[in-house]
Amino acid sequence: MINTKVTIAGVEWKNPVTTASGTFGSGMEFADFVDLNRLGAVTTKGVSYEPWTGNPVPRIAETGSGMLNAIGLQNPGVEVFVNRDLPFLKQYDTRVIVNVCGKTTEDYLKVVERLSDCAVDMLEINISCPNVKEGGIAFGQSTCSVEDITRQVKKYARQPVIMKLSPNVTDIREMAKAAEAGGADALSLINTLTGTKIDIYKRKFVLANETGGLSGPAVKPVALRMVNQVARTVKIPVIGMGGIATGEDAIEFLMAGATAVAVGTANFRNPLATVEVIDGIQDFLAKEGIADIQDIIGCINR
Amino acid sequence: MINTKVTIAGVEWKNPVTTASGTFGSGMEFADFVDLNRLGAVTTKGVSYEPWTGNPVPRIAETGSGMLNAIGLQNPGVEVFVNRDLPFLKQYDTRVIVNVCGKTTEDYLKVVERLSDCAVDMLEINISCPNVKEGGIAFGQSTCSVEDITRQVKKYARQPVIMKLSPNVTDIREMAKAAEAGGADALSLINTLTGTKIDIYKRKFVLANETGGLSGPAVKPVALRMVNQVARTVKIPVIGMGGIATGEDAIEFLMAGATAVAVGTANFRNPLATVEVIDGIQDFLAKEGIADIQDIIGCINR
Amino acid sequence: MAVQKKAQIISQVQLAPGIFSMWLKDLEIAGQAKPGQFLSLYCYSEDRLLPRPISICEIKEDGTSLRLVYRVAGKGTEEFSRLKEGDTIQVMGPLGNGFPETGAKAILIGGGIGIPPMLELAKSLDCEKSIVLGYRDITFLEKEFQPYGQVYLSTEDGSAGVKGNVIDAIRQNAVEGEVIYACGPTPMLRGVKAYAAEHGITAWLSLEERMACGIGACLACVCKTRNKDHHTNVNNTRICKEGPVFKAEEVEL
Amino acid sequence: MAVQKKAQIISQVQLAPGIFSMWLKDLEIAGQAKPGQFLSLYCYSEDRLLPRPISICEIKEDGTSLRLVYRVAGKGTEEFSRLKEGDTIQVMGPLGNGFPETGAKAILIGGGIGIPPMLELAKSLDCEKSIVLGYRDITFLEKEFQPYGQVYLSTEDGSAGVKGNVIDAIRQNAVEGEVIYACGPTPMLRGVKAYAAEHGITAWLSLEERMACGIGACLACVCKTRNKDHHTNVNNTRICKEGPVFKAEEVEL
Ligand SMILES: Cc1cc2nc3c(=O)[nH]c(=O)nc-3n(C[C@H](O)[C@H](O)[C@H](O)COP(=O)(O)OP(=O)(O)OC[C@H]3O[C@@H](n4cnc5c(N)ncnc54)[C@H](O)[C@@H]3O)c2cc1C
Ligand SMILES: Cc1cc2nc3c(=O)[nH]c(=O)nc-3n(C[C@H](O)[C@H](O)[C@H](O)COP(=O)(O)OP(=O)(O)OC[C@H]3O[C@@H](n4cnc5c(N)ncnc54)[C@H](O)[C@@H]3O)c2cc1C
Ligand SMILES: Cc1cc2nc3c(=O)[nH]c(=O)nc-3n(C[C@H](O)[C@H](O)[C@H](O)COP(=O)(O)O)c2cc1C
Ligand SMILES: Cc1cc2nc3c(=O)[nH]c(=O)nc-3n(C[C@H](O)[C@H](O)[C@H](O)COP(=O)(O)O)c2cc1C
Ligand code: FES
Ligand code: FES
Repeated sequence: MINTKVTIAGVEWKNPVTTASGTFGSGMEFADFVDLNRLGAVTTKGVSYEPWTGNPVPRIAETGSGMLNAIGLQNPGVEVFVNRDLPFLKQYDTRVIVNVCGKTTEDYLKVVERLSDCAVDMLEINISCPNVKEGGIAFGQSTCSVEDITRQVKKYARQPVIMKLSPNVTDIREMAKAAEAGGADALSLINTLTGTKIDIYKRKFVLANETGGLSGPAVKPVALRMVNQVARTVKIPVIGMGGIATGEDAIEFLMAGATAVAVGTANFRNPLATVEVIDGIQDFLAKEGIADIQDIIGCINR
Repeated sequence: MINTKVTIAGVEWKNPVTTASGTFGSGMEFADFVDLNRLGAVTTKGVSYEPWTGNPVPRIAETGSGMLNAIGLQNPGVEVFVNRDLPFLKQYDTRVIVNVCGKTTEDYLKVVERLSDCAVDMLEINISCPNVKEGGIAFGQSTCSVEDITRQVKKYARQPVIMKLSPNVTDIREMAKAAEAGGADALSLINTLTGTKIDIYKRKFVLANETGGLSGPAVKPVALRMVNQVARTVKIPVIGMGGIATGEDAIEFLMAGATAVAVGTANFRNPLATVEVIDGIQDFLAKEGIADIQDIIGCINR
Repeated sequence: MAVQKKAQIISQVQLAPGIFSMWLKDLEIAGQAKPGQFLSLYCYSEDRLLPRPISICEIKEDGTSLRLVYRVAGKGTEEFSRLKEGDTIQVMGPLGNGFPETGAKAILIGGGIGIPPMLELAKSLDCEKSIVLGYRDITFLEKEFQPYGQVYLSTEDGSAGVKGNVIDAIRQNAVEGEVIYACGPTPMLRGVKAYAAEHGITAWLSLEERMACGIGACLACVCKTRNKDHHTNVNNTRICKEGPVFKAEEVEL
Repeated sequence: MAVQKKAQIISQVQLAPGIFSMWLKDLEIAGQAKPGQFLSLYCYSEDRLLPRPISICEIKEDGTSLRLVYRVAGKGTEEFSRLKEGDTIQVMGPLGNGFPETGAKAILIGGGIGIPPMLELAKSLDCEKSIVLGYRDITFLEKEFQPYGQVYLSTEDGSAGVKGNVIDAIRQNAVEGEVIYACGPTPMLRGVKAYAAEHGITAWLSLEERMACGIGACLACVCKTRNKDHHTNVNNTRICKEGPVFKAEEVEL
């Protein structure tokens, strides 16, 4: 029996695979394709206190081995989430991670507080969304604000807190250290890299928001580098993501030092991507004769 | 007659297309495939004062729609460059831009000084190489050092100075402003994004240097975003690069605000990429009935 | 329930310059598909990540196969156009809601590459109907509509039917109906919406937007709505899930 | 002079599990190619940017076509293996220096997927020669060498020829020669270099390294050299340009 269990901030996952926030809704739509019981955890779309309308369309554009999105965190608000999406998710034997967003610190805290007595296993705090005018990435690009928001969230949170970092920084290790100093229980990275695309015939940006966040295989080398840098820097566990589409991709992130991984954009090309990643990890471990996934986590750094 | 001439820091190019440093050598090898007379300018591989051995192999790895390189600025040194490569380039009717690298400020200055009475049209100062231990990117990630090295180089330079910026920063506009403040005549961006890749069967980094610089279509959205941000911020002209492989790609950068563009990684997939980009720009202008390339430069910002 | 799978190509032909007709063999999808629904088609080239939504143009009566008619608009559709009989293509579907049956006397309006989905609708609607098809210049598929109702054409250059757009064709031919079904470019849909409002009749419009998931999970493909929709709890509903067909008065165009 | 162009595939067959033989029709390249040179092969899939270097295995006497024998090692070679007669492939070549003619009694040594380039060399070298081919287990191409000299085999599992490596085969068969030509994995080349030094004979080794440009412009593919090379002015020479064939004593392995 190969062990694929991992424990992150005291929460045990049956395997190290979750969904990247915003690419899997709250799991409902993908449940037609994927047995959610197979996933280590489901990470939800960003949830804010009030419902958010998001950005105007077009919200996405395809790029070479990647995509840009500027959804702008549209979501029905935490009440709908708690009353509709959470009961749905609780039908399944998987960990539930709620991705939290806000425009102000208070916004974040209100969501965290509302979720405090809910059956949520972990919170992921999105301080790295490049697609909203207020909040989002603004919190994630300076060490002071990263440390401060982490500390505040930790005061209110009953569940372990994962701080989600932005790759749009000079030195991601500094942000990781700031989050750790603020009391984060874990880190997740990377969110999207800010990019753009122009329609040369219309002479306008393809996205209504002008810029969007780049994700998919295109960003994988950058994501893997940052995950490795951060895993070497902090003591808290890291959830790695950015372009993971196969079991081999996931293994790269685990070897780089991630304790778990998330599958995002790949869900759009292949709705079974999450389970194929899980199977792929299993196959790799079996083929290489590795009995415990712990043996490969961070092995590149040893 | 469609005008494709552009003027950068007083230097007129017959068209806005040059080669990205390090992807075209000093033009010699590509001259078998490309008529160098057709290029707006040839930008050379980085030239240092002493010969540099570069990094151990493997130096490159392929990634989804991109590649990582960690050549480490191997080059024969400025003397060989001046005595062999420069005379070669001067046979052609194209502008010559020498990309300059160094480990210390003095290194840069020595190269700049050596080139001061040579038939070189412009200097491109590489303060953004992610693949060398000393110098390189270290100069390009803080506004103080960007401004300082620019100012020093400008003291010694007889030719217009292009400062080449790194995308591995939180806010590229700050770096651009610092270079402008230091007296730069033009800016070029982006250099490569730091990334990595792991061989999961060998459990090691694919590159001997562990990390490398990501280039190619994968980075185009990020490059285009940064070029647009910088073009909106500074008054000096911008040379845009990052993933350009076709005339359409080049037009995107011009519309975003670049006065000229460079073709890099695309040369590896298609040695004729530079001339195809030039032809593609011409075709686009003709098809759209645009008489002067100036009409589209920065049109997205108006 | 939508499925994702490889489907076999039974045939592919070019109908007009850049317009292709492809029949796919698939019991599971064809067996449950309805007019107005669409499929997501996936590219072979690995650098093209996102599915291409293409409407169902016809469903074989025995539910064994279905037809797609599409225009080569970029690299993805160009790739599809090179596939041949016997090749396979990764598809997901059927997706979206499809057109509702109302029983009322209907005007079916298709514009450009919005024409294909109206064919299965024309076949399956069990009511009196007029069919209005608008083209820029070169026409396609119009003959296949003839068994199902009176067909009126418009072309921008006047080379066939009324010179002008579909609304011009409706007015000039005094086409009448109690309900409208329409698919086509947004400016056309705006015209249809205005026309329907003017005549106090219901119009069902099939909308388009860039999609990433195609199944309602990513919120890429929303359109502005008059009312808050039950799922999103804001005035931005998912075209791939709650649509692509909406009552004209419910959506902002 | 090297050219880049689309070449037509005359035939493609599988020689052994995962080992393919492909004949390409191309006058311009075949007409000037030499044994030990290689081609850059480009992928159709646009997400795979870099060319795959593959050695020339045979050149048709009339200079109209050439043969490549390659192993499926990843996605690029997998893509090539699916191409069929009549398909085209983008190629550049001939690249590199190739093996020099010396006239001396030669030992040709090929290991694994380093065996193919030795075939054209065996055909074209006008001298006495012995041929030593090393495999892990399954052999391929060995029969085609027989017209050109005595062929000795080694396999790691002992299933054919000498159990062991090529050096074991040379020693056990007392193979003799005045010059060695070798291509194969680096550990084998190290062994060959040591063997040649031991016997005081010259060895020409064909090296491998990751390539981006294939024509000497990017400095991706260097190997350490004893002397500074004229082009780079440091002890790091370009395998794609000054190589892939080097005198053993000139390079560090
Ligand atoms: C519900 C729906 C039904 C459709 N039905 C048909 C049909 O039956 N026949 C037909 O020819 N076309 C149809 N379209 C449009 C079709 O999806 C696009 O023409 C196609 O996606 C273009 O892909 P490409 O790779 O060729 O173009 P590219 O421009 O290279 O595509 C780049 C990206 O933009 C997206 N995109 C480009 N144009 C559109 C568009 N108009 N709508 C949505 N996404 C787009 C692509 O899906 C892809 O993700 C439909 C669109 C929708 C939303
Ligand atoms: C001069 C030279 C001659 C060669 N001749 C032959 C030959 O005749 N037959 C044969 O089967 N193989 C040969 N090889 C090795 C062949 O180039 C690789 O097996 C091939 O590039 C793998 O591509 P892939 O896409 O299948 O693998 P992937 O691992 O997916 O390739 C990823 C990247 O790594 C590069 N790469 C992977 N392995 C190698 C390698 N061993 N050497 C250089 N680059 C590599 C690829 O070119 C590509 O850029 C030769 C290599 C060199 C340098
Ligand atoms: C359509 C889309 C929506 C996203 N929404 C969110 C979000 O709500 N909150 C968040 O933290 N990250 C969001 N992300 C970022 C992803 O969770 C992930 O960090 C990023 O896409 C990189 O992973 P990938 O390359 O596997 O997609 C979104 C990404 C995409 C593509
Ligand atoms: C193999 C390679 C070598 C490079 N060497 C240099 C260099 O010497 N100096 C420099 O300023 N940039 C160097 N670069 C960066 C490119 O000039 C360019 O900024 C970058 O690759 C982005 O453009 P592209 O995507 O078109 O390649 C190199 C890039 C590659 C791929
Ligand atoms: S495309 Fe994802 S919600 Fe419609
Ligand atoms: S591959 Fe570019 S120098 Fe050899």
